[in-house]
Amino acid sequence: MSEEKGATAHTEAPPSPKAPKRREEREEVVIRFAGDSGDGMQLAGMQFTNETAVAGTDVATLPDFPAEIRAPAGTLFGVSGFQLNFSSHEIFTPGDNPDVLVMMNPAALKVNLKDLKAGGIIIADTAEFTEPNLRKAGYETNPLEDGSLDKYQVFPVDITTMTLRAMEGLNLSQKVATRCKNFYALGLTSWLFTRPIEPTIRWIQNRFKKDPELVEANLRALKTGYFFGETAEMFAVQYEVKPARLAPGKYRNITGNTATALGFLAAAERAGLPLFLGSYPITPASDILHEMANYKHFNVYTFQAEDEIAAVGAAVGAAYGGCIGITATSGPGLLLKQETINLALMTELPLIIADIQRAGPSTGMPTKTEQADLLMAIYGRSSDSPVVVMAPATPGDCFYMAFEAVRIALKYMVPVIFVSDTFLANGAEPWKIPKVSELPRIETEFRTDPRGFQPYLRDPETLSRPWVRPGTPGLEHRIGGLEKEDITGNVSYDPANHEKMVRLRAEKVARVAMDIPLTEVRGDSSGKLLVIGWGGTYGAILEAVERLRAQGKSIAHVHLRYLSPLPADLKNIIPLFEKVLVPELNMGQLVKIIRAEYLVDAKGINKIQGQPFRVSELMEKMQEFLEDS
Amino acid sequence: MSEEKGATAHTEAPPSPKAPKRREEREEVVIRFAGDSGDGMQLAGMQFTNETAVAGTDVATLPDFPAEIRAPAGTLFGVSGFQLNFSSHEIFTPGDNPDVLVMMNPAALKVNLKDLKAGGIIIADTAEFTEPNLRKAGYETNPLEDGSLDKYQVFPVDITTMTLRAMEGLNLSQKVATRCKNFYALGLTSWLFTRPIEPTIRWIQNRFKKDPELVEANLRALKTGYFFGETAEMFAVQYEVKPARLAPGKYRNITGNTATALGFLAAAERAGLPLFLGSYPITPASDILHEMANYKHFNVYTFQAEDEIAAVGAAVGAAYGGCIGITATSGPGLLLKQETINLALMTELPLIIADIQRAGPSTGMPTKTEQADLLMAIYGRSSDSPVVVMAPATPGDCFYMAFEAVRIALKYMVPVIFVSDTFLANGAEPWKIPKVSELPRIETEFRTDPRGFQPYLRDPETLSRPWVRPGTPGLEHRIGGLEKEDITGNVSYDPANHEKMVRLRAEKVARVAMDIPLTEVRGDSSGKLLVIGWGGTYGAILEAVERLRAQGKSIAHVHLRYLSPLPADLKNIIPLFEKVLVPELNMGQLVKIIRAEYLVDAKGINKIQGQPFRVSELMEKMQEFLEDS
Amino acid sequence: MSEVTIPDAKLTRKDFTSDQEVRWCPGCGDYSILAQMQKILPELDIPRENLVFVSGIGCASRFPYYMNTYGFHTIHGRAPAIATGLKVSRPDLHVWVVTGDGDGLSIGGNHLIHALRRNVVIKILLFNNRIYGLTKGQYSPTSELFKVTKSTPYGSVDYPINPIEIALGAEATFVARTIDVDVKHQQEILKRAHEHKGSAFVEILQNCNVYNDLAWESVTDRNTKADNTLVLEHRKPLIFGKNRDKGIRLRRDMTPEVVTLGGEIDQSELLVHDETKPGMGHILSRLGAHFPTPIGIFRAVKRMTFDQGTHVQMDNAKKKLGPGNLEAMLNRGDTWVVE
Amino acid sequence: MSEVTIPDAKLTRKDFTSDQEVRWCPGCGDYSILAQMQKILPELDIPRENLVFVSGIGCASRFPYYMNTYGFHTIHGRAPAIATGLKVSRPDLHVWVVTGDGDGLSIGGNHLIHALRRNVVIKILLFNNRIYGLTKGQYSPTSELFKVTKSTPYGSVDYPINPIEIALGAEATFVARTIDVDVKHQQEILKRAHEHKGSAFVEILQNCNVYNDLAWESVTDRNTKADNTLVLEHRKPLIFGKNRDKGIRLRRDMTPEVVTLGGEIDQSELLVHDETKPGMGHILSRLGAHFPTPIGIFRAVKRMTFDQGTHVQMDNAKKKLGPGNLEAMLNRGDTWVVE
Ligand SMILES: Cc1ncc(C[n+]2csc(CCOP(=O)(O)OP(=O)(O)O)c2C)c(N)n1
Ligand SMILES: Cc1ncc(C[n+]2csc(CCOP(=O)(O)OP(=O)(O)O)c2C)c(N)n1
Ligand code: SF4
Ligand code: SF4
Ligand SMILES: [Mg+2]
Ligand SMILES: [Mg+2]
Repeated sequence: MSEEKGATAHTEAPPSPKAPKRREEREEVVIRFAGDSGDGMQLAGMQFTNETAVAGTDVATLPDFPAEIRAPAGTLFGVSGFQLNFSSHEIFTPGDNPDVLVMMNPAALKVNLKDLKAGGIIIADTAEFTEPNLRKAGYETNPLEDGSLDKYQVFPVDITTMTLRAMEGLNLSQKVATRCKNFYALGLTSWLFTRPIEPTIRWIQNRFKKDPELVEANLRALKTGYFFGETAEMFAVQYEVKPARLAPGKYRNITGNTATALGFLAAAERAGLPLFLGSYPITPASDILHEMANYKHFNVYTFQAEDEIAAVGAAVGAAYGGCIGITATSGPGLLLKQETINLALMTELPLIIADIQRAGPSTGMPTKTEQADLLMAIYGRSSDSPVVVMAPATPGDCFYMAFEAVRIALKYMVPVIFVSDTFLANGAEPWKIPKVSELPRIETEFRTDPRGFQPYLRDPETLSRPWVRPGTPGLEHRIGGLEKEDITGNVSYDPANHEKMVRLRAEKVARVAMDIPLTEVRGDSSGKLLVIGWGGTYGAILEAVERLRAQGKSIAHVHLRYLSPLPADLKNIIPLFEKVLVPELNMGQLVKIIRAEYLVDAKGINKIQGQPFRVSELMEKMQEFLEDS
Repeated sequence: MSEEKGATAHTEAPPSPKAPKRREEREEVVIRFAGDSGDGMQLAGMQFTNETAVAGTDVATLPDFPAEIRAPAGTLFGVSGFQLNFSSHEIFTPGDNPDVLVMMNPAALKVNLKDLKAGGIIIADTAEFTEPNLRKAGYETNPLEDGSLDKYQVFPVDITTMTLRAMEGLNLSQKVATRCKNFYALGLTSWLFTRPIEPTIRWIQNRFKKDPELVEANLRALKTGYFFGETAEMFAVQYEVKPARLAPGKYRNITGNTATALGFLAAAERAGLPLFLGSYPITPASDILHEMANYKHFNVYTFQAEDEIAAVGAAVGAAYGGCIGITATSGPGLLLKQETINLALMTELPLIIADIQRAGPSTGMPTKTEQADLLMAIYGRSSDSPVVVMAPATPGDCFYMAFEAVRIALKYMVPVIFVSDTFLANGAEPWKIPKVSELPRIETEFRTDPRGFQPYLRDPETLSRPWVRPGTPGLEHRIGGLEKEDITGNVSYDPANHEKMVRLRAEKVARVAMDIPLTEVRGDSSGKLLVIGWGGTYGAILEAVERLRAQGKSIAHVHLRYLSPLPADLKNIIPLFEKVLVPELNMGQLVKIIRAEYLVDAKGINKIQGQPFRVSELMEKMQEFLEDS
Repeated sequence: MSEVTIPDAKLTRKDFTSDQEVRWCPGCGDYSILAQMQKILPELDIPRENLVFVSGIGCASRFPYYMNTYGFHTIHGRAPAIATGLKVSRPDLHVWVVTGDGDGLSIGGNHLIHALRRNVVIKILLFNNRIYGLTKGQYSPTSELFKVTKSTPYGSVDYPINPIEIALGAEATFVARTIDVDVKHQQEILKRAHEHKGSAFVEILQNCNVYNDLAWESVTDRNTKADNTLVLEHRKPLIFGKNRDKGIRLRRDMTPEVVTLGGEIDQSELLVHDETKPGMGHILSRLGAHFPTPIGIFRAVKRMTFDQGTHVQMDNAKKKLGPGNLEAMLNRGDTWVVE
Repeated sequence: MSEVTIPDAKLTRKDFTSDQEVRWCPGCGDYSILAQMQKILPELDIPRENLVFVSGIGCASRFPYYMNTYGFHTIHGRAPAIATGLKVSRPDLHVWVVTGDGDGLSIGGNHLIHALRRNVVIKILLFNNRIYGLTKGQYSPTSELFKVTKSTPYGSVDYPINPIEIALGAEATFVARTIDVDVKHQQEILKRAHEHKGSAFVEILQNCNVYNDLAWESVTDRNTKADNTLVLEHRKPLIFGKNRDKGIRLRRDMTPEVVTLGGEIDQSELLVHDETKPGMGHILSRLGAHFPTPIGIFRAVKRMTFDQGTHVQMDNAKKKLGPGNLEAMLNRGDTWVVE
């Protein structure tokens, strides 16, 4: 989050509030915050995530908000939610069903109640459970009072009024004062789960540093909520989740988009080259632009172009000039860029395209997740135009795959499409911060020697052509989108040359398969069922497979991070299993490729709801499939 | 050709010139005209095609010209060629190797000689075999004189001088007078093969009707050439190709692009709806726009938009208004249209997109043929976005498939991509003109009844939603690219609804498979090798397969005209053969789909040279494959 | 396609309100624009079904959902192209385009220009809030120089586009500006846009209270408004100010200046606005920082429309060639018969 | 990135001629433009390797292949965007964009406008032949109304774009027009474009002898040229005509008129051209049918460039924050240690 800039201090140990109440230990808790889109639930969720991460638990998040900026208050479609799962063991998903709902109004309750675990906790802002709000949410009677929630633990708290009361003496409008209630809710929830509020305090101080009144207001709200938990009789138990035994190291919390931006930055630094990001805002990719716009003191150019075509065009122009040229977008933007990607492919310039997938087609459901751009990334250009396609598996992995995308683009002088998704982009997890010195160097050399220079004379190993910065004396030459003669790069309509060049471009991409890690099989190395996934479904698939393995099922998991070319060893792995299953958040895209490539009767598990897989639904489908034999 | 407009008279019997020379009958002749891009070789070829078609032979053509408009005279890259194959039996391809070369300069000879059959005829314009021209073409000595052509029958004719001489008395600049030499060459060639020149005479009279001087000039050139053949001693033999026994009926000559335009027109007429073509010029699709711009007296709107996106956008706007909305483009334009195609898909409006493929990627080789947009047409849009994809097999078939594209788009309220290619677009064949009354009616109904109206309430059979023209009282409603609620069409982010709608859109396309003809297997209905082709390779594959069958090989041919969805019966046909081979002018696209769909180890024959398959090379590969078992 | 007869009962504002919940932020300037549109439409005596609102993507572009007319919420930047296809083929419809400063001038700038220069009879309303609302606050092509936004934390470094300038540069036949909260003025301009026989371009200064609050404060604040707004009136001198004592005069070197009326200077020296005069719009659109913001109609001229041109050609072709005969068309050119 | 030192030996025209055969039609106006460019470059004292020609697609866009400099023949309409990325990140290069009326004003209109309003230091040459050459003769956005072409057999029905108007509408800082065959004038304008510190837009009237021959005859024909061309000169009165006896005067109502000098009217009454005056370009660009065609520089003003803005920000950030420290950036925000 760009908003976090500046706060670099290392966090002290979490505070230990006086604890007169009973403490109960929990291994794993799933909380969902929800309210109006203007209620600041995303922020509350992110701050809680930060608190618990700093407290050392593992954590995974699922922000889920509407496309409307601030939909009219109290409506069902305007509900914005943020779910997070934190645990004292390693976790991989934001959890299927929440243990706790923090609900700012009736609409939020209406939308979210169905997911709450039996016996779960509901914290609700009673001030919002008014007649009109209940009606808007479709309640005939007040669920907090009509007994319909009896099977849950309900904590009705007048959050709004108490927040406003805490503001007394400050010179704030009622509107602004009311806006602080998300911090009240956060404070209360932090207390209930013994999370340290110091990170949030620091965040507030930094975020509003230009307006001390707002710092004070938000701090008061936060602390009032926190102490309300401490003092109110309502809460007899305080829950604790112990730190997880993560691998030793220094950690921070990171979202996929931030990790992506940092991955690109790190690659540029390790390559010693300036970076140029051309982008046009689009949900959920915009945050990459926002983040990188803060990297000006690195040699990072960010350019908000007039559209997606200009954005990628500028990136190609910069790549031609010797920068690392990057563009970031989502599906409806990627298709506009395909012609320019083909230009980069033809002129064999390095180019990195980040596609943060969202639910479609067309405008679709812009704030929801989906994995349905894979075939477009691989095949969606005119003519035979192979590029490298890769996909990160977790928010933190976005860093490494972004880095890798740059490495490959530069080494092979080729466009690389990095396919992330909304779930990864906005989701967060604790991330072990790598040491810069441990990151590989990316070796690139610009051609400067005029002797024997030919624009399309290739490196025998990578098949890449030389990268020449304009400005280099003696190497003046012309490139373009017309077919090029092998070696000289002159325009050529020679039939045989065209075939040769099409095959060379394909071969160059194919060779990348030799330059990527071996495929990791989690589970038995052979057996009944192989589950092949890709992208942001990693955690859910992993967990489903692990649980089934724990039940003694013969099942294994391969998660592809390289989709084009596919890893060379995959062809050896697949035959070792009787069946292959490919879960995807789409109608079945990777499964088509697997079938075509390996002639195996792979089947899909497909969900197209703008929502990630739940572990339980995956397990169910996998089990069905295992039994079906 | 739009240039032919107006000439509607039926042709009389071919003239029979006095024939003091020996006449030899040939069954099949392949002629290639070639010269500078300014020499009018395309026109000469087209006119010859017309003459021989009118004379009743079968004919197939292969125009092959550079991207340069009028490349500097005498250069190798500026050579423009036109090959045609005419025969007294049914033929399917423009022929592998020419029997006759009509060469307007040394560069043309240099480029084309390698293809000439042993003992073939060369007619060459000696006036152009000058020192500088020879040098430009890379000849050290004059091939017409140095004996290097001894194994051919060479007819050196001073075409330029004789053309100029024929112009005497006319008030023409030397430049304009020289330009008539293509008609001289045509006249001479027409004589040599006893083709009637009346169609060309009529064409000249009509084309230049505003300039009687030019009519006279071109007629003189044509006739002078013709009579030179008759009188010159050089030519001892005149060849004759008898009419072919084509199916009875009335015929005309037609190129794929003209047939496409007429197919769209016919569909609009049979649907009783206005037609709106939004297009942006691009080779080789522009001729569809040119042709349809002449259809104003039908209810045909043509709109040359500012770019491809606006072109398809306007077509979607027109479709929304109740027109048949069409756009025509080539690969680099199709990718720009994909976002708008997805809008049509989401709003479930009928839309027809013609993609006339050319060799790529990027600007590639814009005037050359290729079949490499198939995967882009099927998969090149963001998210899961199935549309109907179909491809004509011959120039004349373009008419029927264009008609069919409209029928399906209207019936299913779906975008249909019609994938043609340069070879089909510019190639010509005799075409049996259908009777309008024999063309099916396309039934469409606009919804007008407000009772029970819901914008997304579907026809139970086709799953199409109602088509409502704005202006219809009581049916006011809103559509758009955001996900729509089933039935009501309201904006919906409901997860289950999204899945339902994605599946409904897919199912709608899938149902088209039930509404298309059964797949025709040419050859044995089961056996060793099934060859599956698609698009403009039809003729070459057919001929190769037929010839191998004649040699007793167990081989059959299926040519797919529907690519998405695939014909339902294909799954029953494929298992009846031991092996499957898929020849394509690309790196292997349909073959991927066949493999994924039917899990058969289909292999490809792939050529990526901007040129159609030769029958011989297909036979060779097929044979290898047959033996390989 | 003939005009549908006008229904008997007069329509009211409510007839133009759809059943969809409005999803803009509370306080957004878009609400007022929606209200004005719903208010003037009943006065225009157009059957509701003959109205179509076409929009792109952005907060502004949600507009069609809330109108109980035909509506098409399309894709980002392309509404003018889609509206062109609709209007050209359906002259009986009244087609309005709703767009934003990002939708219409960033990604969609080219379509806007081309629709205007063609003079397609569509009415384009550009809601200018000088920000990208829907994508949560990036700068737009109309944002002022050095604007700090999410995507420009150090401030933007590109000069903004002046929408009026661009429309004039495309030689649009109707170019106007109004303000979201200036209810009366807006209604008048919308009506004039409707009446204009050709493309109409209307920039509506609109407040985005969430991401760019008070962007137009100088012309909307009660206290400063009169001094900062110049209301253009055809054939009237350019006078403004709370006391209507200020005016705009053209110096001898053609540059404009603000003068105070009374004393030595009287009205007759002032520049007189003329919607039809070629140079006028340009002078007004470029007044610059030390001048009031002009609102009203910068330019309104008559010219053949693209729609007319298209239909006249089609009609002439039909007259000349007769209605299309498919049989004849299929048989065009040289034909021969195989028995 | 520092300027490369200037080589010792003076370059000549031949040094700028590449080894590629020129592939335009014999007689095409593009040849002359190529020649003028190759002629002026040696005079500019720029090392050849620091020159880059970026083009789109079209006949005009073949230009880079023939220049012995760096060259990038890109895709249709997108050259300004690609050039922007190159120039912003490589201030040491001199970047020229070559485009056509279709490439630059049809598909690429938006990129053109945005590059100009940003004032990126690229020099855009638009070869205006009022036709699509490469695709064999369709009308273009600059083709005159009712133009009969392959795609408009009944004549076009859309008003042409005036490239100068559009560039001025985008508030380009340098806007000029010249003619393919007016060798001297063209050289002068190209040099001025080079010298201008900001975006330069130059429309070059170019003859396509194959598809639109003589489109500019009135200003190129020896006999009519002088009477039909108005050569703009900074701070000089607008005089033209074979006998230099005609001038342009502004009427009281701000509309221009042609007057004949001598007799009652003398030079002092004429409009004096001023490249820097805001309204000037607009009046000249819109003179219309009964006036001569102005050539020369319509507007040349100074303004911060996008490139400057970008680099100053980056430098300031480096000064303020120090050069980027990746380790620190990775460790930004709250962190904790797992032992
Ligand atoms: C092809 C594409 N690119 C980007 C987007 C993301 N997007 C949606 S609206 C918008 C800009 C909105 O700004 P504006 O037009 O000013 O409308 P406002 O929200 O301010 O009313 C953008 C960039 C998109 N939907 N589609
Ligand atoms: C995306 C795309 N659309 C269309 C084309 C086809 N095309 C190539 S050049 C051109 C127009 C050329 O006109 P202009 O820019 O005026 O250049 P000229 O040839 O006249 O110099 C067109 C439409 C293309 N190459 N790419
Ligand atoms: S974000 Fe701004 S423009 Fe969009 S609805 Fe909210 S206030 Fe209106
Ligand atoms: S077609 Fe026209 S513009 Fe193109 S090269 Fe030929 S003469 Fe020049
Ligand atoms: Mg906006
Ligand atoms: Mg042109």
